[in-house]
Amino acid sequence: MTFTREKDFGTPAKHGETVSLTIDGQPVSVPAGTSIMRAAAMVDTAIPKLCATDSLESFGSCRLCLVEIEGRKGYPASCTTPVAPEMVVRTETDKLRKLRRGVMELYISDHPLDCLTCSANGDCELQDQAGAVGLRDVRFGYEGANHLEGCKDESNPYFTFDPAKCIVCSRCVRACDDVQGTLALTVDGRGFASKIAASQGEDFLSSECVSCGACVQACPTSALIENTVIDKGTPDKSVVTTCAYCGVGCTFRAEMRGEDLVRMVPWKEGKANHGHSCVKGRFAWGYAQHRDRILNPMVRTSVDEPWREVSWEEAITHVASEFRRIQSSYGTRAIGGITSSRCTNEETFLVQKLIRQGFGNNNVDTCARVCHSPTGYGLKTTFGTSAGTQDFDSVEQADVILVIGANPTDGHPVFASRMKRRLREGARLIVVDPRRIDLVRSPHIEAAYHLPLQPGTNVALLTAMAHVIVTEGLVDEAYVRERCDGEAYAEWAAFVSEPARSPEAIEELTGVPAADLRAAARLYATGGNGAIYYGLGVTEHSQGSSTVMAIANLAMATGNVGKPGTGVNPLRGQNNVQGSCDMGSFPHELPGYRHVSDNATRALFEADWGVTLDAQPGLRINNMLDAATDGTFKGIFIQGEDILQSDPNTKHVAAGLAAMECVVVQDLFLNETANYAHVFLPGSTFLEKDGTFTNAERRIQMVRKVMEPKNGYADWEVVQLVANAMGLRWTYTHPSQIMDEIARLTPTFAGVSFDVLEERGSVQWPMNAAAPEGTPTMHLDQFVRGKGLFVVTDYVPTDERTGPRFPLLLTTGRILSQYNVGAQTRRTENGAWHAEDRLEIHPHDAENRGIRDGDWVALRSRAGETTLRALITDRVAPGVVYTTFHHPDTQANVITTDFSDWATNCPEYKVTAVQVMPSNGPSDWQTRYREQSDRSRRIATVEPAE
Amino acid sequence: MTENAGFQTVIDRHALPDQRGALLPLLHALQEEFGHIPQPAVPLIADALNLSRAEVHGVISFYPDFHTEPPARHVIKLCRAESCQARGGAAIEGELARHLGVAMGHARKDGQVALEPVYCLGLCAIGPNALIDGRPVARIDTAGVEAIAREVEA
Amino acid sequence: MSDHAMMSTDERLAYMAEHILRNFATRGEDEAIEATAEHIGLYWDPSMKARATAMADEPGVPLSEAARAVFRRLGEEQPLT
Amino acid sequence: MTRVFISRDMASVALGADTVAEAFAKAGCEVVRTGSRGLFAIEPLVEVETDAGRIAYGPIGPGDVKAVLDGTHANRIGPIGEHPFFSGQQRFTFARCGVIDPLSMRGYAANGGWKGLDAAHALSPQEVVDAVKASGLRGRGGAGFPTGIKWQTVLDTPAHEKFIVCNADEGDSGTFADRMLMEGDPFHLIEGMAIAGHAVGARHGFIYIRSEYPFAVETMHEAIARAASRIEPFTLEVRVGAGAYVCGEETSLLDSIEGKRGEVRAKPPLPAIEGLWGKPTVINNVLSLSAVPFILAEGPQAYADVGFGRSRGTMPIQIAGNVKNGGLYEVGFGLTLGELVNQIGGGTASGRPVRAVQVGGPLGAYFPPSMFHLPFDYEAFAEAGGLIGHAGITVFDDTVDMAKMARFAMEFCAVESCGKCTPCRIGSTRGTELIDRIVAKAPRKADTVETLPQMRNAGTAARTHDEEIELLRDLCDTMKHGSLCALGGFTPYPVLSALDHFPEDFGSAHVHAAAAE
Repeated sequence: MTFTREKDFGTPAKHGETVSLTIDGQPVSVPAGTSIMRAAAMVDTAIPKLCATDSLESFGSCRLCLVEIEGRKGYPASCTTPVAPEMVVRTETDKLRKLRRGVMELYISDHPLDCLTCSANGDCELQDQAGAVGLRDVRFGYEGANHLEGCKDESNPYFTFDPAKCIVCSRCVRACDDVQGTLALTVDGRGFASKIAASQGEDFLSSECVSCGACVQACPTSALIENTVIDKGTPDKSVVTTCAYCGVGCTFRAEMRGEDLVRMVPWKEGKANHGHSCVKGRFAWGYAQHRDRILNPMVRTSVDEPWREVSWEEAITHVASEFRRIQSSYGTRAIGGITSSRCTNEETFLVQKLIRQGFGNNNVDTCARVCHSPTGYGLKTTFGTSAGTQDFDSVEQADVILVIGANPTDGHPVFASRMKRRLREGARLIVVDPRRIDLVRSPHIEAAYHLPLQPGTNVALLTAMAHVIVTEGLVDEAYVRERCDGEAYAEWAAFVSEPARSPEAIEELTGVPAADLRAAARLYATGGNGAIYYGLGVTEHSQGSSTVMAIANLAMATGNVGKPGTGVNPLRGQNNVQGSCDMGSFPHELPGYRHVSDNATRALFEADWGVTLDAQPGLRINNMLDAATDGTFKGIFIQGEDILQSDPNTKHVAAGLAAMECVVVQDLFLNETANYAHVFLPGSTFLEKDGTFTNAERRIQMVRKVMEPKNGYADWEVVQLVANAMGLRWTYTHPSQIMDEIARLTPTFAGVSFDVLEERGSVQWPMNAAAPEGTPTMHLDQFVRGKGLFVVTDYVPTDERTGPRFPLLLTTGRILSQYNVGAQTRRTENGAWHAEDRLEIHPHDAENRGIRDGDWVALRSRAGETTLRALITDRVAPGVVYTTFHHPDTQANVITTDFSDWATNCPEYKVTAVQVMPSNGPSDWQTRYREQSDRSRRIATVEPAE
Repeated sequence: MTENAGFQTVIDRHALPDQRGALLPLLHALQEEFGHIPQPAVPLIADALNLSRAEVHGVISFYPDFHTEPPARHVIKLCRAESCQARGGAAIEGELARHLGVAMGHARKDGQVALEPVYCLGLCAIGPNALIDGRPVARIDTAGVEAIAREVEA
Repeated sequence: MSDHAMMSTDERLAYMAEHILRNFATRGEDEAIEATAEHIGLYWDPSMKARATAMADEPGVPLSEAARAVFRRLGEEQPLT
Repeated sequence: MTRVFISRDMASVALGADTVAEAFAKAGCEVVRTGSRGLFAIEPLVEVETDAGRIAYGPIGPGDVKAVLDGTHANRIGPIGEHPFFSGQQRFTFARCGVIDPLSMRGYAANGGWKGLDAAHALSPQEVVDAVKASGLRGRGGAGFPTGIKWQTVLDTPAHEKFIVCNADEGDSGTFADRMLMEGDPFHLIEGMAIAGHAVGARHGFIYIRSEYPFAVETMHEAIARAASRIEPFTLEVRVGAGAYVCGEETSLLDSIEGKRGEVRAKPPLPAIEGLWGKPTVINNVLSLSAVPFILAEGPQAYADVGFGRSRGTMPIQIAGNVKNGGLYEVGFGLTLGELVNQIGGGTASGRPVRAVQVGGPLGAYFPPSMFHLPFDYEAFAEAGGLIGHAGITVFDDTVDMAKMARFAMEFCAVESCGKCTPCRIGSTRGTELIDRIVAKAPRKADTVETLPQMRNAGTAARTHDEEIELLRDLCDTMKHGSLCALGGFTPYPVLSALDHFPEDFGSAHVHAAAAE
């Protein structure tokens, strides 16, 4: 579509009964509370404005938008004056024109005059309005006091702040305050001397700014502008697509100049992000054109040899023949594959189809194994379906927000901004986390209760909360009676009521004062709409599934499921981890969470695919690696995952991969797993293909091709090449056909198609005859399984115990600027914020080990050792240390063990017994690993055989 | 670190959890105690009141009473408003600036005295008026200027 | 469990079964055994189930009685594939 | 032991009242420190208690103790009520000021104190609001908005928390009534706010006092502590400003109490509906709130009977600047400007003829003697292109240069602008530069930018004096109609009134140009 700047109505939309008035003789009807400016814009009357924009509440400072209202003296500003019945408004009179020119004359008496070479030329509201009001002369002249001498702030790698171009409209300050909620900007000084400042008048990079880009987007001039626009010029067309980073699923306008991507601007119509963004989606997209991109297929017979570039034809036939060879010599189940939660639904569906139809087994798994597989198991068992119950908008009606095992401001920043806005409006917050995450206390936000529990004791704490709710009679009896399985409830209620489950009984174990726990439980049960948001801090434990079920129990017991403002909401990590689970990436179920042993379901697929399917569940990732070391699993196809860096117990993963005969990796860059690969098939980025992602609120959204794939093929095309090389005769020409197949075979997706998504922008599954509009909130009248099932969850301590050798507990997490294994974000400027993984350690623990802030320390567990630099902070409790796993050279996962969730084998990243000692440099393992990794990344420079 | 400890004691005394809009009273207390609010105090204030550093900086920079530089030993706040001008205030301002060797709105380089404007002290029938280190002085004439100069040079 | 980091497959299968049993313990032994067997039936791949069934009667393998019962129950329901 | 009464008002102290009090104490007298009676020409004033009532002497120095005590001092005035400055006044609000010890609860009660509050407590909230409406009381801060209607809106807006805010920012030059009342009769304001709290259902109140009034801040703190139990369940606290004149504007004041930059908020929402922390809030000036006890104690009719046209009740007028009898003159509306300046004020202190008078502080218009017929009334002054504001009158003799005063008006706006809205932020600076050019008779030549060939459309001819005057009028029009609040919006009053009534000071022919509409 040609480049039409999104229409700006000037003030946000309001809801309420209709009010009718006339503007310039034209009748208009709008909801009560709507500004005259917005009403006029709705009938295409563009009243001049500069400080108003519809993503922000009206401010009334520029005074350009004055109008005349019959029966009212003076010239009220149309942005701050709501409509009233029978109001008669005039937006164009001689007096108004004179006043607007007068205001503009003042603006231009203190503004640079280099429009023609300005980086916002053609995209500047001051320029537009100067034209609109017909300014012809600045009678004050240009030599009065002015702000032309301020120097530019180019500290932020992504945008430049030029104070000389600033008209002090405060749109940036308000965007930072209301939309993002960081409040990092202010006006400094007053009167004519007023100027925009970050924090205490510092440069943006050293200020409190988190670089979300909202201020740059809100700025009407070139005072705040993207560096890519300065370098490349203003864009001329745009495509709406969905971000490929976290599970919030923000939609963006990818703005182009020809084939060149200039900037990503959040899309106002986006139902998940409503026009907001974070540093990753907004700015960190440079990796797509990074020189590390592998563009040609490569093959080698052994991992010790350098890579050999080959044609697509040779690579694909090599893969097909190797897999067939392995199956003939080691059996059908000797090969398998891993789908990516960063590729599209269509691509994930094809990989599991390749494995089930082509390989003839169910050996398919996905990275959800290591993050939210317990959510799948836990919510399916209690509610009947494996997905979160609400949409993101639901948080706007929450009265009590319980965040457990999640760090939204780092992991899901755009949703965190909406949560913070609700908290600023007065909702109460409970945080359960060993670490004092930012949400516990940051400007204008303070948790009513922070329960800093010992890592690994979630189930004990949640069951104790249940104890309080049941024994103090806070259960929503009517709800439970009507909506839940009575027998299961009775058993559960009896179990949690036992004294051993009381807060007092588990106070010593969890380290959480009983009084705080009781108060938090009472608040959640009685504080109105209770909404629980949780993340990997719940799932990545040996009792991950039990914790999810304990959460579900609390929600059911207090009637907090099945209406807006409540629910059990998993904050899923990656952009399409929800989609990859929906598409049947788990070895035990077909798309739509239907078990492989379900004959009716299998028959449906067998009829469509013309093969008989294996009725037995396949191998999980860790089982594949075990089988590999046992010599019974020899070949694997890994699309868009780096299990060597992201999965636990790196040595175990390495051993498994090394034992295989054909490891095929499809990715953008050579990654750690590729060190053990025999075939490398170049992947494509989300900018280079069509398809859909499904975010954490089950919202399916379009991903649209913005540029041709640099590597020649979209990922689904590569999978089709492999499939057809194995004789499957697939004939897809466009991802929409794959979605039609998914809809055909999956009841919860029956109504989904690319046409429907084009028309509605996005839709939340289930979407079928029973739910023609999709399902924002699930379990409305009854649970998907009929009656909500209470499940008794008893605390079973993990086998990963601290002791004299390993006295501290390590937990892991993520930071705003880096993403997952950092493959994408490390190839952007985001290193400016987090260039290396750091070990957070409490002052006491550091002191008695002689460790100072910034020192190199050795981090050792039963599984392995690595070194990184210490960061001394009281964010973590004594006895607990914390780090991230974004940078391969720290290889944090060499430390994590194989312990995992009893039901799903989701690894226990969050609890590892470790010791920390001062160190003088990288561990031997790290140096050996570095050498091996460099050796295996060599690419022979010989020309590929034609 | 003692400097920050000094701020912290004043902050703890004023950042009462239930007092809403505590920032101005706290800034007044710091201004009173230290004669100014230095940059290192801002993060401590922001943390105590759970505000951003930007908010605190924005408020400090808005109000003329809050200074970020150490005060002169003596501060003369001379009224420049209309009623005092009607009673010869402008001439007195000139005499005082010349006599003390400091321009209106500035502190003398030696840090001995600062001459600051104030717009009305509410003594509008007995001007020209001033606050000399907080003490009200009225009907300032040439003799008055000399008396003030002697006092602040001591 | 000696060095957990590098368990053999047999050790891992035994550990996983014990782990599942412990989490169903509140149902009482018999129900826990039945629930664990059902769980393994749903999620373990055929080769893992086959090995488990074989381990049930091998004397040398360290297994709790309950785990041995689970693996035996597996043999009855699942025809060896 | 003779008892003498000496004022502790900031103005009296500035004139030496403390040294006089010490002298009388040393002479064995019982010295009672009071507020000021309000005529500064006779301060420091000493009133000696005798069988025939208090005999006033003023002005008195520390060396005059003996002459005062034996009644022979030349400045003997006799009973102060008979002094011409006081005999014509109707002191409803300032009756106790200068009479009682400001912090004596007993003295306050003995002189009619708390009568209004008790009367209010006997009435329902609606009845109290009706009384204020019936009195015809209008906002004394300057807007003149009917106080009763404002209270009705707050009463009618449901909320679990409401506030009473007293605007004691009195930053206008030539005004000091608020200061005098807070220093002289603090319980009176407290009583007024307690009545307001009862009337609209607010449990807590704030008094926002400017930091330039240290005496008033201290006295109010002490008075609130002493009166706390008497006004239960209503509670009060003082908040001190920080040198920003714009915080006299009600929404800027609310932002300041909330701990923010004092930037003006757009309306709606009205503070009466969504004010402090979004709660319904009564914001009234010290004098408006202090008029309420009289209305409840004596009944609204007694208050309404006094006044002129729609301006009912009394107004404590403050006569200041170059005037012989500067001070506080509380009287019903309707006296003419001339009576106030010449008869009551006694003309200039310098003895030179009065050339101009500014009414309503730095944002008020300048009036030449030819307009001294104007009755002191909101509507009359509005029609004459001026305003009453906080009822401060600043007198200038014929040495005044009105172009300099117009320049000062723009400069004052530039200094005190909150910086939010464009007409005021940029306009005030451009206005100051423009008037400098006009006064220096140096209209702007084309500047370097305009003469560049690339600036094809820019005018290159030098501007004329009249063009600069016309630009000043245009700027004033933009500021008057464009500004977000009265600071930028009213600055044109002093500028244009000076330009219109005293064109000669601007180097223009004496033509009476029509005031900008």
